[in-house]
Amino acid sequence: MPELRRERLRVLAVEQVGPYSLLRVSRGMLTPGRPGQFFMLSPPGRLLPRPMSLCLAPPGELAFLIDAVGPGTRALCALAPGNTLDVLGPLGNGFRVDVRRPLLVGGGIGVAPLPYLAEALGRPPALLGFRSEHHAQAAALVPNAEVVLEPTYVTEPLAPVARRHDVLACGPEPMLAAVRELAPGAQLAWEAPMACGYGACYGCAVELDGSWKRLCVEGPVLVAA
Amino acid sequence: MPELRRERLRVLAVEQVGPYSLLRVSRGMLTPGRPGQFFMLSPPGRLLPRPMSLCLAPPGELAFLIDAVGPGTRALCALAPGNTLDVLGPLGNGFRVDVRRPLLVGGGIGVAPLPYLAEALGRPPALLGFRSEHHAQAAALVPNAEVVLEPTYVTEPLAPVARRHDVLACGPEPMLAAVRELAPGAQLAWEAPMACGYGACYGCAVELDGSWKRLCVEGPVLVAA
Amino acid sequence: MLLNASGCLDASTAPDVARSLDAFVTKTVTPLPREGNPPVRIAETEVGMVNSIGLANPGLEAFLADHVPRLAELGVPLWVSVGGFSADEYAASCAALDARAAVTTLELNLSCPNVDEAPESAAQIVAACRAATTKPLYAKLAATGDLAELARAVADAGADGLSLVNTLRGLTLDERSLRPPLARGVGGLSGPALKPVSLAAVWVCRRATALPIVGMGGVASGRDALELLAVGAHAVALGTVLFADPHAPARVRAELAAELSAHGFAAPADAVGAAHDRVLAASV
Amino acid sequence: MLLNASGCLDASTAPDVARSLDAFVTKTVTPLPREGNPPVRIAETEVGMVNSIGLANPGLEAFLADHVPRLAELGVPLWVSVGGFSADEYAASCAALDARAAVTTLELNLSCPNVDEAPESAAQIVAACRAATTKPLYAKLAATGDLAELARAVADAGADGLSLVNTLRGLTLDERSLRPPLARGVGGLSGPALKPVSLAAVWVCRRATALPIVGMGGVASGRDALELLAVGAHAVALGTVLFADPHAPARVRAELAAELSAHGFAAPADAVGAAHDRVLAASV
Ligand SMILES: Cc1cc2nc3c(=O)[nH]c(=O)nc-3n(C[C@H](O)[C@H](O)[C@H](O)COP(=O)(O)OP(=O)(O)OC[C@H]3O[C@@H](n4cnc5c(N)ncnc54)[C@H](O)[C@@H]3O)c2cc1C
Ligand SMILES: Cc1cc2nc3c(=O)[nH]c(=O)nc-3n(C[C@H](O)[C@H](O)[C@H](O)COP(=O)(O)OP(=O)(O)OC[C@H]3O[C@@H](n4cnc5c(N)ncnc54)[C@H](O)[C@@H]3O)c2cc1C
Ligand SMILES: Cc1cc2nc3c(=O)[nH]c(=O)nc-3n(C[C@H](O)[C@H](O)[C@H](O)COP(=O)(O)O)c2cc1C
Ligand SMILES: Cc1cc2nc3c(=O)[nH]c(=O)nc-3n(C[C@H](O)[C@H](O)[C@H](O)COP(=O)(O)O)c2cc1C
Ligand code: FES
Ligand code: FES
Repeated sequence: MPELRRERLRVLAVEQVGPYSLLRVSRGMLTPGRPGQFFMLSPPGRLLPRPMSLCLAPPGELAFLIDAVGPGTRALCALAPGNTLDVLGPLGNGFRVDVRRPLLVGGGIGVAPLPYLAEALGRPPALLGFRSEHHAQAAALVPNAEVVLEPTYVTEPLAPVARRHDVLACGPEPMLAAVRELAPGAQLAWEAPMACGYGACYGCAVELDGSWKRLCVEGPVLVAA
Repeated sequence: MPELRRERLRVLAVEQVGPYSLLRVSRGMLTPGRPGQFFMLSPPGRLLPRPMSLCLAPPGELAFLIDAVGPGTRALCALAPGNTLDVLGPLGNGFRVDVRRPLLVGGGIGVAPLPYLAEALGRPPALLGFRSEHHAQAAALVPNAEVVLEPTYVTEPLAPVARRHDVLACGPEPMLAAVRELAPGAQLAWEAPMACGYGACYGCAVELDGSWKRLCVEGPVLVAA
Repeated sequence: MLLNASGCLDASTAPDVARSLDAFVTKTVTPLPREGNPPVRIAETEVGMVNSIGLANPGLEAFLADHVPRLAELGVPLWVSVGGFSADEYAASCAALDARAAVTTLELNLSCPNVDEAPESAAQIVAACRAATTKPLYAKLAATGDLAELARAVADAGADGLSLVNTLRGLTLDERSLRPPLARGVGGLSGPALKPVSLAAVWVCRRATALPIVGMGGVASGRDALELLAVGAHAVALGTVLFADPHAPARVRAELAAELSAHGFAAPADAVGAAHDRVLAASV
Repeated sequence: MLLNASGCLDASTAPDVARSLDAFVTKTVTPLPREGNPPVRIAETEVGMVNSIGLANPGLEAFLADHVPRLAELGVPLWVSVGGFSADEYAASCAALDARAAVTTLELNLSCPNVDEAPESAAQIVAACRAATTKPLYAKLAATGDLAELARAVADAGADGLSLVNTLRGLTLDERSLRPPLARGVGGLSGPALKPVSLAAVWVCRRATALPIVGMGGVASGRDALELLAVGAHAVALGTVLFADPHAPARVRAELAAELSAHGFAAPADAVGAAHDRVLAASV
């Protein structure tokens, strides 16, 4: 088991990207890890930390793209430069990047891990689905991205090309389920509520091979069977 | 029963007076009430409000002299100009000021209600006891005050003159008990932990005429039997 | 419907506050007068407070003679909280109160953590009281043990409603001395720390019985009140929050109205049990 | 002495954290493997969290074969938390664990709020286990009912210590949907909301029995640990705080050392029960 590193990091900036916030913190002694790995961020005033995929890893920084959907993410997005933040990670299993014909697929805030992944893979093509133009501003973080907006789903442009690519996807559960049908063998980054992120709480149960497993230990990236 | 008035007031200043803090807030629609009455101040971040005697009532202001002895009083003393503070009052029964030969007696933070009381009584003589020179700086708030420092107790100068005066006193319990012996009929301002200050919780029990009574309703100023 | 929690408001020192409620609930009345426990009786904790008031009250006789007539003049429905140290005591008090038209409801305090309990079970006490009065009887329970079973038992014994929850046993220590500030050491824990516990208690009892429920425990905002309705309470009572803010009823009422409309409920009654409906819907 | 609370740390995913403790406590092991409850299993509340993990565990056989050997290599004393659905099940597990030298202590989980309980009383289960093992037996209780009586009963039945407290029943609602996030609705409440309750439980049991006590419930700082010692715990366990901070043991240890010296205690043992001593002294 790799050592668990947790550090109090300094907030450098919180930038608006459409409806999302890009939270940039100083890296401290933490390492960015592999694309698809995640960190546990402790929002001020909340008991439990929140899992966030690494979005970007500029020199000396870690950056997270955050959708403010509840109390924890709201508190993270309300941080200001100069504030500090406790961060644990990197955690979990990221994407394998030894793939030959990568195609990134993202839906909504599922775009979060793709910028860092795209860099690792040499800027492969990407298909991104969003709810609106406003949300689609996040596509600017991903090179070579084709954007589709609802009511069109990202699975529509994916269907004809899926089997010609090694698909790496992140997005809402229904999207991942659809991608799994179209692209067996795809690497999918799942979500589950997590209290700890390092295997301690058994909270993040997902069904895998017919039984409940801890997503933070076995995933969050899993290969579609 | 007088109407219960509670208002969010603006902090104007927090001034150091020896080890104590003089918290000055805008008065809003609250009235200062009678000397010896008290207000419930809600320290930010705490569940329960804290009882504080009115110390001074400059035009448009209410001022409280506070000894930071625990979490509630620390939070009050940490307020800064521009902050707001919920205040309920005035509450309880104050001093009767229809006395002929008033003598004020205070011990430690028990000096708090005396400045306002001194004004109402036309600046009568006062005897104040303190633990140290540092604490005794608060004596500057009381006109015509004679100060004694520990190990001398305020009861020492009081003893020879007590029966020639109408004594009005506030201070720690042992001091009040001693004053009661020296000056039957004295008006004594007592303390008890209070959750509500307006008769709702029955928390502020004190023994009175052989049974437990609510100090916030019957007092805090009681006449020594 | 908004009430005060028993023991958290005195209508004689705050009549306007009492009148701002849909019903006023008295502090628990016992057959004989009680001085209550010695001080210190209250202390703040990190997320709540502990009290060991010990049912200080004037006793039934003085209550009937002096208090009921004055409380009748308030002009809001009057709930009397009844306590005792045996089923007979409870029943005798209920019989005496039964004759008073001003009294609309009797709440049986079956769960005070600060005094010794009656030897009989809650259901036995309810049954004894049921035989003594035709007035609506609410059984006030604490969130300990198998609440579903207890709720069914008091329902079978004739309770007309449940009041949930009383305080839990709690303790706090003085910052410097490390002594419990309360003279009795342990007291009843109330306030925000209790909210998840009261939500669970109402949820469980709503599934176990059809009795109407007065929900309480840690309510400080309209959102808290909405949550209690959503898990199944028909009415909500304010306790500890009244100590910090006697005007909490008006504020909570206004906040609740805003929360109800934000969540698409036309009236409080529509929100009652909504959390259950949605779970059932989701599991189809 | 600092432990983890059962179910709040997995030594295989965080061995360094486990090694930073004075003893490692396993998640509760039941005779048969358990998948646990369906998700969602955890949710944050205002002052704590609720969980309905439901004792997910590999079952005794796999635990003995695969886990015990690996846990033995940690190099810290090993406490095994034992669960079951009857006294026989508990006793059989204790008998099987009795043979394992690596296991230093057995903690009987008599109080999981997320699964059905055994029909026997806690004392009966303890008695059955006592007959099955010579290893030290700790009875883990929740803070419900008459704890003093329960503590005396398990002491009489042969328990060597108490672990106090398990979670309380709690519920929280999702901000927008007003649904309980937990699939089972109700879960076990842990974290800061529990601290006054665990302090009271330890206080009461310290007065009722002479058994050593592992105190837990809402400990997040050295001050919290000191308070548990002061009310009578001999050791302190960290639960929920580990989720936010795997390095909490080192921090709490350092903070506790500072608190102890600030309060004039030369060693943790000197603080044990100090809150009682001072009350007794004050009441003389
Ligand atoms: C491995 C991993 C990586 C993640 N990376 C990112 C990221 O890079 N950026 C980002 O914005 N979010 C990410 N998330 C999701 C993020 O952690 C949650 O949105 C956050 O924890 C919600 O906390 P909250 O207090 O704001 O809202 P809550 O009140 O906890 O939840 C608000 C709403 O979102 C739902 N919800 C909460 N958590 C999840 C979840 N994990 N999956 C699905 N629904 C959920 C709730 O049911 C509720 O309806 C990730 C989650 C995981 C597991
Ligand atoms: C009517 C009234 C008027 C008051 N006026 C003033 C005032 O003008 N200025 C001022 O500084 N203080 C005043 N006090 C006292 C003040 O209310 C308390 O010091 C305060 O509530 C303590 O809160 P805390 O959270 O800071 O400390 P806590 O943690 O509550 O207490 C810290 C220490 O002080 C002790 N203590 C707490 N409250 C009391 C009390 N009421 N009496 C005796 N000991 C207590 C505790 O036992 C503990 O040892 C007054 C009290 C009353 C009842
Ligand atoms: C100071 C105090 C006194 C109380 N007295 C009584 C009482 O006499 N009878 C009773 O049934 N409950 C009593 N309670 C319990 C409350 O009615 C209520 O059940 C509990 O405080 C939970 O609500 P809260 O968190 O809103 O305070 C008392 C609570 C407090 C804090
Ligand atoms: C996610 C989770 C899982 C738990 N699992 C167990 C368990 O398997 N066995 C047990 O005895 N207690 C279990 N508990 C209870 C804890 O051991 C502890 O008693 C409780 O959480 C109070 O401590 P805390 O407030 O520090 O978390 C669990 C608690 C949590 C939060
Ligand atoms: S989040 Fe705790 S085990 Fe996965
Ligand atoms: S402080 Fe509440 S009754 Fe006096």
